[in-house]
Amino acid sequence: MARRYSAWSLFREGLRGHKGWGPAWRSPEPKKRYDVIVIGGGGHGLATAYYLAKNHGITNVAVLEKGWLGGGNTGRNTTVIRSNYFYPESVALYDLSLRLYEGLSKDLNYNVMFSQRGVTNLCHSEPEMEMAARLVNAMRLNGTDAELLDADQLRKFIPALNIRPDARLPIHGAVLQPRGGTGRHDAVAWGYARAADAAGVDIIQNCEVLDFITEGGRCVGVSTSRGDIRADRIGAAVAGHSSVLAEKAGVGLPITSYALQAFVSEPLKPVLDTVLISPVTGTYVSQSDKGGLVIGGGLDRVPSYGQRGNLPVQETVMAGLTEMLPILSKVKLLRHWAGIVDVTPDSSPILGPSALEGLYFNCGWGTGGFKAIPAGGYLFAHILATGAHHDISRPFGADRFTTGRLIDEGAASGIAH
Amino acid sequence: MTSHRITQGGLIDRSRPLRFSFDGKTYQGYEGDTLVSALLANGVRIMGRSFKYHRPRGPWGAWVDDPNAVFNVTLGGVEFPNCPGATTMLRDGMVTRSVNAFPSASFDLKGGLDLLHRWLGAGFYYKTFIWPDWHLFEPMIRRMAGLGAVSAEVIEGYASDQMHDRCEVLIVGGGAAGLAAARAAAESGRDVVLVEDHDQAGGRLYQLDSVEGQTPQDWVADQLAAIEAAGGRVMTRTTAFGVFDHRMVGLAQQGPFGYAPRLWRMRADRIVLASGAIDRPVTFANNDRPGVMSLDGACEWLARYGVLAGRNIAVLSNNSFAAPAARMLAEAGAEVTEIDPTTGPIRALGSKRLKGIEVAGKRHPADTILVSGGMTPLVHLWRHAGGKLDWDERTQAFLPGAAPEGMAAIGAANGTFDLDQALTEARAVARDEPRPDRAGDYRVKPLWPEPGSKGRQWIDFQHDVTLKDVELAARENYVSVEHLKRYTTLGMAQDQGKTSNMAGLAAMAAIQGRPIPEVGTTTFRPPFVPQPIALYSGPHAGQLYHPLKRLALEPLHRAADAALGEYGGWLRPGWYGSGDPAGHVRAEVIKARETAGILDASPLGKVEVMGPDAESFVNFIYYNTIKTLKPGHIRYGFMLTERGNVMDDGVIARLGPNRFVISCSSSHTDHVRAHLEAWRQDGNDPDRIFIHDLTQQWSTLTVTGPKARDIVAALDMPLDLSADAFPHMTLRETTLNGTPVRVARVSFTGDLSFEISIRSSRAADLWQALCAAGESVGAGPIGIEALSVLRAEKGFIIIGKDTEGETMPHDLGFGIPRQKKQAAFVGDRSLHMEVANRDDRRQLVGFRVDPGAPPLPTGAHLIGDGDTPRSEGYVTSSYDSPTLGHPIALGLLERGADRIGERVAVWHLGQRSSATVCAPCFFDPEGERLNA
Amino acid sequence: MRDDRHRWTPYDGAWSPYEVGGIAITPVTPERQILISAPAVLSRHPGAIGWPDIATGDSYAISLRRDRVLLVNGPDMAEGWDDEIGQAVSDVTDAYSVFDLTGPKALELLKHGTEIGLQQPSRSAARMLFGLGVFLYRHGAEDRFRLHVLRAQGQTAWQMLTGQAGRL
Amino acid sequence: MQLFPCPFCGPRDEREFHFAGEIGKTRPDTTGEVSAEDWARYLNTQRNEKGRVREVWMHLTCSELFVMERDSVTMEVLSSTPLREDVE
Repeated sequence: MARRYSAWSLFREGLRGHKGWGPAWRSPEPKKRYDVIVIGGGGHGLATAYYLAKNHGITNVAVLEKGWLGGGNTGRNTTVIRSNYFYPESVALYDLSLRLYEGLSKDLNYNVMFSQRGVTNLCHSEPEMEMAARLVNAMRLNGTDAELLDADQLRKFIPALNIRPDARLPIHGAVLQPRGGTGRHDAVAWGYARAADAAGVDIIQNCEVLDFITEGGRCVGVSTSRGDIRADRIGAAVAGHSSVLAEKAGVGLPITSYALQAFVSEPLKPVLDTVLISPVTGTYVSQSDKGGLVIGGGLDRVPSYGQRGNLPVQETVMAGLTEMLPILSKVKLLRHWAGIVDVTPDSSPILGPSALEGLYFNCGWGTGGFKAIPAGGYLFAHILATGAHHDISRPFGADRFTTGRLIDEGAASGIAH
Repeated sequence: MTSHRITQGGLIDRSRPLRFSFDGKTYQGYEGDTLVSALLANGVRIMGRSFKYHRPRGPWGAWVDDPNAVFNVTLGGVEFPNCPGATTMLRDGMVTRSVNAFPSASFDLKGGLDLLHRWLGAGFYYKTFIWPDWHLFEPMIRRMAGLGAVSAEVIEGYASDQMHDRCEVLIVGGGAAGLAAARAAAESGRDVVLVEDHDQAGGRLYQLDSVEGQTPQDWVADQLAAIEAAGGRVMTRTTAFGVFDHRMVGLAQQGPFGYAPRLWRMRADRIVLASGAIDRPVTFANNDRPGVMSLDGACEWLARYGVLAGRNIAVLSNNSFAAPAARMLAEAGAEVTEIDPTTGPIRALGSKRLKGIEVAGKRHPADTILVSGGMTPLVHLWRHAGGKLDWDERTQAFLPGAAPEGMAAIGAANGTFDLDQALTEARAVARDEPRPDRAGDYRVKPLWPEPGSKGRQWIDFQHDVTLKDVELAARENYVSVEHLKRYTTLGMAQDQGKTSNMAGLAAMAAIQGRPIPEVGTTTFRPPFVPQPIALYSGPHAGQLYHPLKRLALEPLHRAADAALGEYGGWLRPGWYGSGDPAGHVRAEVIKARETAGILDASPLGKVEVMGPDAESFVNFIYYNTIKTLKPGHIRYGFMLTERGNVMDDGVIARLGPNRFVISCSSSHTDHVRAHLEAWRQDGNDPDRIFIHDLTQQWSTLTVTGPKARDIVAALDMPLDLSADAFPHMTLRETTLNGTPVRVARVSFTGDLSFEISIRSSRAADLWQALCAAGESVGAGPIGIEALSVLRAEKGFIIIGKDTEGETMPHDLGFGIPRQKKQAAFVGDRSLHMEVANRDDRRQLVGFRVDPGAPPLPTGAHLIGDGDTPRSEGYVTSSYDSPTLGHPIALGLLERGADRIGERVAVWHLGQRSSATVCAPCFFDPEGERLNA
Repeated sequence: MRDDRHRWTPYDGAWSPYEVGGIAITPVTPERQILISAPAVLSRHPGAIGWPDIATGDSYAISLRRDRVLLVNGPDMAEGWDDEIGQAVSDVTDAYSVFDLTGPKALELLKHGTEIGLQQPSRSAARMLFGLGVFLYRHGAEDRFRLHVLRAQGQTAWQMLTGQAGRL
Repeated sequence: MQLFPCPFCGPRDEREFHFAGEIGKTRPDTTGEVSAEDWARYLNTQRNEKGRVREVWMHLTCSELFVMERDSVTMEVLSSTPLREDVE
């Protein structure tokens, strides 16, 4: 059976009708007991399982997914990967992720199509340019790449930009992070799943966690739609549903869930070769390898768990898009949808132990969870393996809400998560 | 020519020929044709190429179910990408090109890719391009991918109008069921809207000889007339593209080609889905060949457009609709052979040109294969609204099950495929009567893809997903229907799976030996058919996109040669004069310091708080103690968030015992007002506090500079302007030529200033009087840019520029209320959290540079002197001060207040320089000029 | 520093009446607009106009909130907190620009700007129209609609209304 | 596009409303001692229920602060009452 992916194995399998490929992951029955249970088979959960095996040698691990792998926000986002953050804590976190993404296809032996075509944040005024300079300097001092583009450089970089004299939002320049880009979201989930499975992790789909099993004030397992499963440590990485899970464990989380919409257009020949973000309009867009424009915007106005789109937000997002790139107004949208994102008071994630011993959370990524998958998994694996924080994850513990040491990027730099 | 126009019949207007071109060749069609029907009428079969293998593609369906015939269409010099040929109406002069094909659809240089198909199966790209690096391969793959190119022109006026409306009953679909339901509902007194996406209502009725004893045309016309007579509305060329919360249905109403559709947000008490059904493809070897088409599509081409799909037709169908369809085609002149597809393996013969069909080893010559694998109801909107689907064995289809509130499905959309029954059902539903059960004459034999069978069998025509790809996905355990879709891209083409999803999930079911309903469907997502981005973006572009607030005095500023710009949501004078902005700003700063500047400060918030509890309320809202403020006096203060961070700064004046005026930042007024209202109603007695935002009632002009008093004196108001009678931080109410004015002695420049507020309709008089008085002493108007410099010289901050989201008042040198204020105030407890007590907080400081050095760049960081530079803060405001003759800067710096006099390293885009930390005030630190 | 004076259509606040098939848009200048806020203020102005009430005559009260009305062309009143009656009074004559929309297509025009209909009454005349906060009610006739919009948004409202009227 | 019922104005387009927070947060009396934990709880705790929720909303056009009960999954609005108790 062909396990390793390569041009050669593809060629060979092509000649014999691709009969030799085995399953990308098994569909095992859950065991009664594991060293670690990871709840949530999205990117973060699967990456956590992978790094538990790879970095810590812990392979007696189950990933419990109530639906299908990558079916939550991992499979619903706009696939942007970047680390253009202001505070050192954030850059350390997201740049770890970016670096892991840079080697991920080889690491997982699965092409996640990380395309480093740059992430470009537009500036529409002089004050925004000043803030952009502050951000670029911060990024570079914190050890990641950033460039400040002026209007001329930007026009050459993105010919389709609206530079008409009557444009409502004039183009002054941009912050470019050249190493940023997009990845193939499903491939990230599948790649991690396949690699984790190969290392011995049990990935169990259609297995919903119904409750937590506690003994002596400690969480020792979960009861699921497929029976009780026990473990020494239990980590939850369930994004927009974190509050629901936390409630079952009797712990509170400072999270509000919102729908976040995304859109994809019909496939076009190449028209945009970067990820373009306008913090003012809140709209961002990139072009997928298939040619579709992948478009996103701000949160819905109304907290919700309804995975549905909403016309007013659609208007806001698309009006922002056509203001930036008016040639696209005649392009058609093929579909739009929404994910449920978990938003904390400072829009930064929560990583670490919960009030219930033995239960850990990886949540609060809000609108930016996809880009953080490798780091989220890497750090959460560290926490689950050692019971202690990694230096990079420590500032993101839930205790920051008591000390007040929030990491509020939006307030710092106007860069939305 | 295989497909051709017949001499009569159809809804087209043969008296109005239209000329158009396709891939460089000129053709003729008629008014009423679609692009596809016109090309078929000219014998053109190959209209495009598939996405991956560049296989030739002819049209499959005659309606929204066609994934193949996609064109870039140019009309009137404007090119529109990826127009669906089956639903785009032909216009005279259209220039159409196939997409993803070069030089033409019939001869495509990339057609050779098909030879590599065995290596380009599902997900091949996940398994390779890993070494040496994806970036090496990606550009080539990106160029290969994509359908049409989007042209660079911006189409003037291509914007969708928006309309909000509501109705009691919205009927989606103007076929037999929809028309009958609309008529019945309208005639029973309901407010009815019927939407139909074709030019002409009637659905498939034109395929019939008669309907309830009338010709289809007459019957349709009768229904439409009756609906309108009963007050109902009929909207043709209108597509219901999505159902949103609270029964809001998005409707896209097409205009002429080249115009953006109008968006209707239609709120319906009740939604009746009569969207019909489409024919399913049959999965067999080479079923993607041009000339293999939907049987129902062919009947539509004949009935609506007078186009006969072929001359020698094989009809391949598993259901009872085949016989009447075959009869209809035969009557139109075709030679028709009916073939049962359930008898054995099937294979299409021929390549670009179809030669025949082989079933169970038996060959039938044919130039056209018309296929019907059973009907699939169009239940998209049902699912948008959260309706359930049930698998129905009898019809071999997913049919509407448990209904979303306020929604019903009728006719073919509900699996009621027989006309008489559909009409009965439609009328019953419209009248709220019990509906008959679905049983009818429609018969269909199960016919699904057979795993393991030979040949390349297409599931998704446009995206080149074959049965083998589904088998591969299953082998690799991508068995969830969503994994199947994502791994193979099945269902992600222009038709969003309308033609492919059923076959795909049935194939997966067969491979796994599971029943179809257990595999389930993928999610149905809006829009029902692709819609232009303009439909969503709305009509308000340019000035009307995020419109700015406009000053009452804008005409006078323009007359004074003001350069206007956006400042905090207002269009305001940045400076006065044309050319050389920096020179003008510099001159204005010097003018303000030497004589006086006159500034339009009208956007400054003027929010009045009144009532018996006003005093305690503002004392609670402000960080500073306000209750000790005496009438006629003014205090500078901060509003905090409950997290203790500075939200806004400004002055508050007390006009009387129960009346305060809050002067908040121009751009924060709306936010501050909402903040006040929220606290007023939550935790206070709203009957004892009232908040009036009077910002726009008053215009405010500021005169600032050593000559300010002389200028204001020239207004001749009954007011003693002397410093003793009218000191700094006080306010007087007086009159100017009989009009009430408020004069406040507050300063944002550090110089003697008078802020004069007058009702906006009289502001022009005040402006002119001040300018006239100013002219005699060499004073004149100044803009915001000069003000920014003036206030920075004095060290006055701008919230959001010189502060960040974490800034607390004690970081800005205002620590006393934090220590001393006894009463509760917003944010109080947060000022004593651990974070607030940290000794490395960033604090407001000033910076000086060495003589002759340039100004520090705003946004530059201050770095420690360790080996790896670490940011300790940043420059927030920086100017070359015209007043002082050297650069000045403000910034936030860790432990800044303790570091006055220290040299710090400055870092900007890799360049280092240095500066000296100083107190954040460069001008008149003793305040003599302020208090003058 | 950008000089954007030419990017924005100049305006002078003196709009000429605009008329296009079935609809006329006319600026109106009430002599006085007074904002009154007080507990139970509506019971002291029982006829205060909501939606889709028709204000008649020159002088009338508009219901804005549970505790707030706008008096149009009412008597002159002292501003500030009236301790005796217990109400807050502010002159807002110059704070709002006022337009009349008249004609058989006037309601249709409004429906482009928000979800509104004569069958959907409201106790308040305050609402959002084309994204702008307005007070909207009928005045003097079934098909005459009057709207008050903040002065600084008068030009925007005018451009939106006339632009939309032109597209009807 | 949802329709929210303002207790005073009646049903209006969701764009006229602003989500103010979950119901039931009482501001600690800050003139006395408030522990860091209690203050953090007041600032941060969210129930964020899936299903029936009770929230405070502001109707921006009339500034009414009111309590809306709705379903955070189906978006059905169940009730709407003024925040102040003395009025209907």
